[in-house]
Amino acid sequence: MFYRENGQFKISYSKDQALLTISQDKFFIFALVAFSLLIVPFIASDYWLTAILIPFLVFTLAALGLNILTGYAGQLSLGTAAFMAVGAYAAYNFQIRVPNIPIIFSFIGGGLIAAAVGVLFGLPSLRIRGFYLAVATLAAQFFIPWLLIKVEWFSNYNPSGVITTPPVTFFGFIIDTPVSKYIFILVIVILLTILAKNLIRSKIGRSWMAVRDMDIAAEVIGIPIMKTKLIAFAVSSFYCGVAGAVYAFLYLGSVEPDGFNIDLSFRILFMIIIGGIGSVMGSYFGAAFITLLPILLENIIHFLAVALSITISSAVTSVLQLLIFGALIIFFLIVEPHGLARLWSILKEKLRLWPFPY
Amino acid sequence: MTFFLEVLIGGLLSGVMYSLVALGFVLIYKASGVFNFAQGAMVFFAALSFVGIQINFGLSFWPTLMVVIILMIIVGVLTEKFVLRPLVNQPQITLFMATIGLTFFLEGLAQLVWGTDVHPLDIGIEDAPIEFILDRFDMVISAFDLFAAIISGTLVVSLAIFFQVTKIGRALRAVADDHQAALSIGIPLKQIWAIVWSVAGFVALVAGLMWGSRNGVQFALTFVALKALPVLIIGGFDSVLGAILGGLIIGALEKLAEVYIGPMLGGGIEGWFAYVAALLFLLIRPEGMFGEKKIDRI
Amino acid sequence: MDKLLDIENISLSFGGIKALTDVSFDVYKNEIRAIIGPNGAGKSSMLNVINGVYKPQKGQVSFKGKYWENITPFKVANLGIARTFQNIALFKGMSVLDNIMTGRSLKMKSNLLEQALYFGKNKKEEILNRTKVEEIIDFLQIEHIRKTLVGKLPYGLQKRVELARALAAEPELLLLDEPMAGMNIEEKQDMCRFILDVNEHFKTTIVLIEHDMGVVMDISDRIVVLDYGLKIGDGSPQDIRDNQKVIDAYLGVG
Amino acid sequence: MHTEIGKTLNTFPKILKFRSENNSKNIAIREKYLGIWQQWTWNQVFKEVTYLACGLKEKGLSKGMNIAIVGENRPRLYWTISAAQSLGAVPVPIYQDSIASEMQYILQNADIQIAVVEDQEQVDKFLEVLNDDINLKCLIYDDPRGLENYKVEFLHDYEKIRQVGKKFHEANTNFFDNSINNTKPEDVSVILYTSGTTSKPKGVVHTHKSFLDIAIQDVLFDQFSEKDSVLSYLPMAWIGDHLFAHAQYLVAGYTLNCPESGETVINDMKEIGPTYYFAPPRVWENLLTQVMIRIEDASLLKRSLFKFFIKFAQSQGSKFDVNNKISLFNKILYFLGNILIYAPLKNVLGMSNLRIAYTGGAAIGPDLYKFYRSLGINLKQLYGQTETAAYVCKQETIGAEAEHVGKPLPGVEVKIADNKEILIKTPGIFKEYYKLPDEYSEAFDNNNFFKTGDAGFLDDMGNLKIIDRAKDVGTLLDNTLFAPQFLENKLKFFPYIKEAVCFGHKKDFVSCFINIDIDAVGNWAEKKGVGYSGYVDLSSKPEVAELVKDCISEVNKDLLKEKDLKGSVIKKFLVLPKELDADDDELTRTRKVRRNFINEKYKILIDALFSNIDNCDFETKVTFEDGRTGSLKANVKILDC
Repeated sequence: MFYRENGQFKISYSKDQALLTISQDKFFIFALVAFSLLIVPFIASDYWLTAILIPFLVFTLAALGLNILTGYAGQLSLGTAAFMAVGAYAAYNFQIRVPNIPIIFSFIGGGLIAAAVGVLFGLPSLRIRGFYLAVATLAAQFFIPWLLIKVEWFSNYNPSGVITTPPVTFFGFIIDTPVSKYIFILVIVILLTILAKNLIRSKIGRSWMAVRDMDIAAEVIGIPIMKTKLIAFAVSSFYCGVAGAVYAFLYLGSVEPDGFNIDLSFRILFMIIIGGIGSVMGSYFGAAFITLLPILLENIIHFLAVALSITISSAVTSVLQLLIFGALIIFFLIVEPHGLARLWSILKEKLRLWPFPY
Repeated sequence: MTFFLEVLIGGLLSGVMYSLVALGFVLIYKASGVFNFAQGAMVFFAALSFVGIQINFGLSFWPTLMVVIILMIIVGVLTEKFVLRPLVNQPQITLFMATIGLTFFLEGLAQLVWGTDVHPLDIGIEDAPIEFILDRFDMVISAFDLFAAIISGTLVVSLAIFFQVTKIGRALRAVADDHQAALSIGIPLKQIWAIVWSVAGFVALVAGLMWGSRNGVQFALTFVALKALPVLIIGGFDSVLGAILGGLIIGALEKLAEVYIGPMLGGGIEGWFAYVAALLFLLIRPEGMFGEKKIDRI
Repeated sequence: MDKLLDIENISLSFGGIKALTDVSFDVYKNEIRAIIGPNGAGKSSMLNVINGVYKPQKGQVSFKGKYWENITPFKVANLGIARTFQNIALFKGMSVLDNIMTGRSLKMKSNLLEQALYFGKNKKEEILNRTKVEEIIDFLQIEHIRKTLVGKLPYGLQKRVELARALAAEPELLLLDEPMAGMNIEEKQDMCRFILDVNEHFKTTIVLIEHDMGVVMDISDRIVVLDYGLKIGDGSPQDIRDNQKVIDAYLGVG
Repeated sequence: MHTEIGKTLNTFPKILKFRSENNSKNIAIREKYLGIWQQWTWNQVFKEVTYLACGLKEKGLSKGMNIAIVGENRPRLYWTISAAQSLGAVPVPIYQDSIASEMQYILQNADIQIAVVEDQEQVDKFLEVLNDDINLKCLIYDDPRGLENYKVEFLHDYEKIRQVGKKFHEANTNFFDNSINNTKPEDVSVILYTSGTTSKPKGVVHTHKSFLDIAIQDVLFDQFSEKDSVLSYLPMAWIGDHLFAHAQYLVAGYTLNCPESGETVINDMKEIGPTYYFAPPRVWENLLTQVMIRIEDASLLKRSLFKFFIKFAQSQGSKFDVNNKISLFNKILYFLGNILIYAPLKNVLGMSNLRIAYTGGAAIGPDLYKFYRSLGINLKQLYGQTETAAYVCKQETIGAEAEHVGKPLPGVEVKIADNKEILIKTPGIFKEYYKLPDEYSEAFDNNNFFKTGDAGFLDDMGNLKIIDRAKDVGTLLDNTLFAPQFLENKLKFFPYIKEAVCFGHKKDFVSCFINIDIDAVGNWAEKKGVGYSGYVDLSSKPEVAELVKDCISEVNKDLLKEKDLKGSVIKKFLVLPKELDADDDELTRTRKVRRNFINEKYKILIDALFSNIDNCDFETKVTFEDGRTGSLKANVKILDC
């Protein structure tokens, strides 16, 4: 309905292959970015920033990572949280052991270490597929947190493996207020999103999808399956690693290995299922959904409790959450296997063709 | 030496219980090609329901058992109807994720109905060393472990026989080989699935009782299933025998490692050791112990 | 006439079942070579041996005079051999354009960082290869579906896209596994024209498997006939027509 | 428009040169090729034309010779026109879908020695029709695909010719400029073959002057400029395309856009979003039919929104009409409609940027016309024919109506003969019919006015109104005026009716043949749950007959309003089991009905219409897409309305 595509013709491939090809889309996205960078910091309360927006962004990053591996390269992973942990602890060690290293380098370092570990646990994928691989990634999920506790060097000799991150400074600015944290993370997320988009529209992205859709055919036309899979693990783990670092440094401030447990992995998996497997946009949707749902639920339950003047224990609330999450996952897989992102793109198509159905 | 044997036997015995859980996975995988991640949740669900009913309705052992069996059958049927059937012809990975959803659902449901507290479960055998073995060989073999092993063993064997001789069993194996073919020769796929899920539910119940009465019925039970996954890797997703032997191997290795390697690494290795062992195993035999090598037809 | 490909006494079996027994034949440069035979004659297996998906228990394959050792499909692709599949093996989740672009993978060399930044070398590469792909799209006349998901396309067009993907690799040898299976007459005619054009325009050597005898006789220079994994005939379409063994084999099939 | 055009710049090559010097950087032409819009500046175009011209000269093309051009709208073919004209040679564009015999006739008649064609298909057609009377020396193709192994010595790749030309040009740089300077206004600039409704094609010969004068007139009329852009998709051999894709194009200096292929025109139009669009009524009609079909499949909400706002827009009349007073409320409603329907609709049709749109070549259904104008598309009618370089009359933006075709252009005289035939004197008048002096002289009355063969009259505003072909205008036995085309156009506006042929001259009532539109009716049938196997079957369905009947009674209602036509209401009709087709000579290439031919071919059916029988067996021969012919048997119902 709002699309006016006449005259938007492409006279070069670089324009035709641009990230956003329709000027209305460009406008929308830029407006959105501008809004979240320039307006949100002023209107959002600290509660919103710290309890909703910041975790949303962090999880978006993690979901993006998992989506690259599972959504694009088709390799199911249940060890996301473990790779986040690696990122967090690696970044922490860079910060405390490398004298006045810029935070960004610590994050990147964290990402790279995570990538390395990711490749290590990705190695089985060279021999095994599907469920076997999924189980293999569980090994990471159980092994890594244990290692982080056992080897106290990682947590700078904290017996329970807890790390408390040093204050973050960026070119002299101390990033400690919710707003500054929010903006800092937002920028990171935007940049990494663009990089992800670029990878996906390049050779490697096509190779990932090729391996996902039909690996034999892919190999036959000259795509090295092993390499492609490992790169997927590396890139995915890098994103998860950075997410973990941000999670530790800018969201929680102090984390323990057991915080990166299998439940966290599952939550991130749910994000991409609900948001949309194989869609960058979907990572955002999923993260938003899973971050907001519990809050929503609590409010509803609280409301009910008040309304019916009964007391509902927090235990029940969390149990209800489990139940509803589970139901939602099944519901989405049945009704819209491609998640919210698909709904979004359908809506977009409808607007483009309006008033016609096709 | 006796100590080593003691550990080994202990391991093997608890291994049988791994086999029991793994068996649940294998049954469903063979029949419907689904990696039922919810098996653990079913164990938990069954055990919690069991104690829940006992406590809340004061029923004695056998009636409760009956009720819960029926309950598990219902769960199986409903799962087939509302989860598997709508997702038929979807990629396996989708079904797998659906079972993860199911996991959360069952865990949530069970705790919503029966509460979240830990309950002891007593099936009348106390976890004490068997005297005469202690006297004869001076080895500590838990009577409970032995009992559990026997129960599990008999169950496993009877199931194996059940699937070898009965009509359903044969149908099941046909289904496992080729869904389309099975359909074409008039095997009612849906019923088969429902049955298999029910049986898996029953297996889960037994496993639940065993583990529950050992560690108490609590949320941690769900992790028992996770423990069983390495068993599957070694045994292969589609081999009953594999599940059994795999369970024994994992059980034994785990106990041995716990005793001999654990101290070196500062303990707590049982959480991951099975997995790493399985991984290493995989690198040598990707198709598992009994899984046959697949040739990609193109 | 110089040999491009030489198949020497290939024997292949899966767990006791013999798929190919001591099969030998050669392929000349720039010819269209057909492999025919009843179902289960081992045609596809032969193709899978040629591009390294199956490893024969006995026998050797030499390409451009070089013998193959522990070959893999990837290596084969590197040697300049592309193929299509009997039951279409396109990447369902990708657009026609991207599918064909994957065919250019071996030609693209930029590293991960360059790709992540989509800048400099990578961008140049993307554009250069897009041009090549567009030429093939134009050649096979599929402009109008450029940006559609292959999953949404009718069967005939999917086959054409798969051919395009194979061509994108600029192969010296092109293996076509039943390119016309399940097509109606017009589609078959088109496909024939395309195959001939490819052979003529890109000077590509083509080895193809096909059921439709008529088609095979029309377009191929030489034909190999397999039956139960054995070679029972080899020669020009005319020879094959007159070959008693072949006639029997086909009558046997009915 | 530059003042020198028409004065010192008095031939098209000279104007092209002028463009290359004064608008060198502007985009002259675009073509969607290899997935993107390749574009050429005036400067580059001039170079291309230079090389091509020199190449053609090397191949023996010289002043006065004719060169055939066959193919879809491709830049290189347009360049061929300019190249030929620069050498003083005469481009002869030929319909790319003409059947072998037509093609052969033209090649002979215009004694073609050199031809530039698009691709293998055209080359094959040429090689097929060659005979001793055709002395083709050089055949050049644009697209080499599939032609590598042709062993024909006079066959050349465009690229080679271009190279040859390039060399030649670098050797003698002045040659081309000189030959451009040598072109004179009175030189022949083009020969366009009219697909005569009755006879074999006639070659209409135009000079630079005749075309240029007209082109200048209407560039001034509509203020076309460098800023405009058009999509060229109509046959190059059609006067309309030659005028707006060559004459006007050079005079105004706007940008020409060539679509990627036949299948993609709609989409390419959407991408380009032209500011100026020319289409014969049938194209507008097809567009509307498509719109209606697609909207029928839309959700109830959308459908009702669409219906409501379209109805509303039409009730409000045209926004271009100054003395059309619209209440504030309606203005707001229209604004809303624009957001919800009009603008999106135009976007989908590729008409968002449309500044001026024309229709011509045939009368347009009033409602059809009204539909587009009410969307805010400035659709106007024009009137003219090949012999008069297309334009005689053009509508002003203000006060345009379906019923008339506007006032004569400056410098054009229009008279109405006693038999209602329209007579014209115009600077754009053609030079001659190629090699047909007699026909030429017959085409003029004794005061040297051109006899258009159309019947019509000037209303009191001085607007020309067309009724019909003069010779077709007849009278019923009771002497009431009978204008078949007038009725047919009214019928054809219904999406369900593709073609209609009315009979009634010297009869006591009017009756007609109907051709249903397979898309529209098919879609309707599916909705109604009427099963059918194909065109023939569908045509014979009683439900369809009912549908058609309703349309006809609608038309009859309108007729009763017209004072001098109320006598000619349609009494009987039949639905033809066969689609009227140019390949069977029933229609012209521009889809005009060949009456005499039909009168003979369908005699039985016509007689049946005027007798009392209610059905009639009928057999005819049909030509299929691939040129094979077969025969078609059917029993046709005669129905009353």
